[in-house]
Amino acid sequence: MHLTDQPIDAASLAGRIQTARRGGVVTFVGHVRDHHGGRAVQRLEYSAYAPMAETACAEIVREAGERWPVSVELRHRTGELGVGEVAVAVAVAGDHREEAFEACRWVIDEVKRRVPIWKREYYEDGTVAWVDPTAPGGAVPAQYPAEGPRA
Amino acid sequence: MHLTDQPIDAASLAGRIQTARRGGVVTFVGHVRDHHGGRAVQRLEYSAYAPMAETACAEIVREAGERWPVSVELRHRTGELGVGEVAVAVAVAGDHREEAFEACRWVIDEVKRRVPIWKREYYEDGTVAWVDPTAPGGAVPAQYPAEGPRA
Amino acid sequence: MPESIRVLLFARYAELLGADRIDLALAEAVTVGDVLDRVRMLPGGSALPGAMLCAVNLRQATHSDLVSPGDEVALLPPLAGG
Amino acid sequence: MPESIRVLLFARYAELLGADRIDLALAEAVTVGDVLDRVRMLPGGSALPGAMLCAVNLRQATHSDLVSPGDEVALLPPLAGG
Repeated sequence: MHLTDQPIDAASLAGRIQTARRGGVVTFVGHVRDHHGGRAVQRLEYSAYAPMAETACAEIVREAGERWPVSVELRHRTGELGVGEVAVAVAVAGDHREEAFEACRWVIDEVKRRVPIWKREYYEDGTVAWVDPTAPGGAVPAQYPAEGPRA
Repeated sequence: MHLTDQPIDAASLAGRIQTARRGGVVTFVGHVRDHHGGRAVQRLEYSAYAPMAETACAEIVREAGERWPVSVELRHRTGELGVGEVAVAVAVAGDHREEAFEACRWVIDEVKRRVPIWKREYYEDGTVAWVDPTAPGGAVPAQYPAEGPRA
Repeated sequence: MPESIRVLLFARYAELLGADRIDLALAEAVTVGDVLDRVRMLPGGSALPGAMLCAVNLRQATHSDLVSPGDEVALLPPLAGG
Repeated sequence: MPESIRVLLFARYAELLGADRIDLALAEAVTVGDVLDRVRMLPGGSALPGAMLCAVNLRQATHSDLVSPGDEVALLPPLAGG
């Protein structure tokens, strides 16, 4: 399973794939930032179309292993997260660092492009928005406030 | 200090630079591999021109921070290492993943290019060689065997 | 045999419609675009954007793809994972 | 005032010369190339390669750079860190 509502431990993720042969390990860890579009973020909530997200993650991991001689681990968090928590982690182990860097970068790019996950941001000023990379400012106001039915 | 004769903990290295603002963390960890140039590696020994190596590492870290808006941590192990142990670790935190990936890749490339560190490999067949990326096969036989004066 | 198409709505789209699941009664195969037109006529549906990312049975689909009773159509707001 | 140049040898070069430090008596400024020529005349020195990476006082240097008594010249085998 690539989606989890539990804290992600990037170090143990890397440990799962590093072997005596695959000595170069590149890890990307995305933490919740305290700002977005000029607004102070207090916390956020990830929701997902879980079965499709799992399928998409599994395909990305498989395709990375076909494109490069690497082993890949991928985890994406769901649910409520505070600033600083790990939202996503990708660990890639290869015989050489070139392919590990390339594959790791490719995997996180594909996760953003393909995996049906959405992010609801709660700002310090009490407003709430859905993150939308295609919208001006990168977010669209949410209909319900922080204490609404989805909070 | 960037050189250490103690085990390197890549996770704690990443933790030193990740902040609420710099949420994208890319880490490269190089582990001792069990093979090189077709030979089975048993263990190896890193030696360094320590004051110059420290100076070179500090310059690389400083230059990375000038080229990209990132924070960088770098550690290189010295002394005897077994297969699987961490030889080198680079952790880079940035506001966005693009610059973290680019800077991390640049730092490890520069470490290999500039830092005066040498690697003596001990093979399963009892032979010993100095790793030499410029030599055919990537290594030059060592004058003293495994149990010689430098072992 | 099922005689409806299940429509799943996520994130902002679920908010706009006030529902995250709608079963549309349909006796025969239609296109994804036809399904979207039906959803737009529901309360809140007019606020949905003109172009939407869609999936049929967990795979991304185009508006001209056919769906049959029993299929699951998902309306996906702009992705924001990672 | 020091009247010698300290030459440091590392890794395989230290093995070839059987020493990791050599003090060369020198009364005046010479080039890095001159220092290398002196080292090559020592026992084992003829096995050193024609071109070598060098550093003077912790900075990479070319064979035409000048060194003075008190300077530290390092002969660096091909780097193998990382």
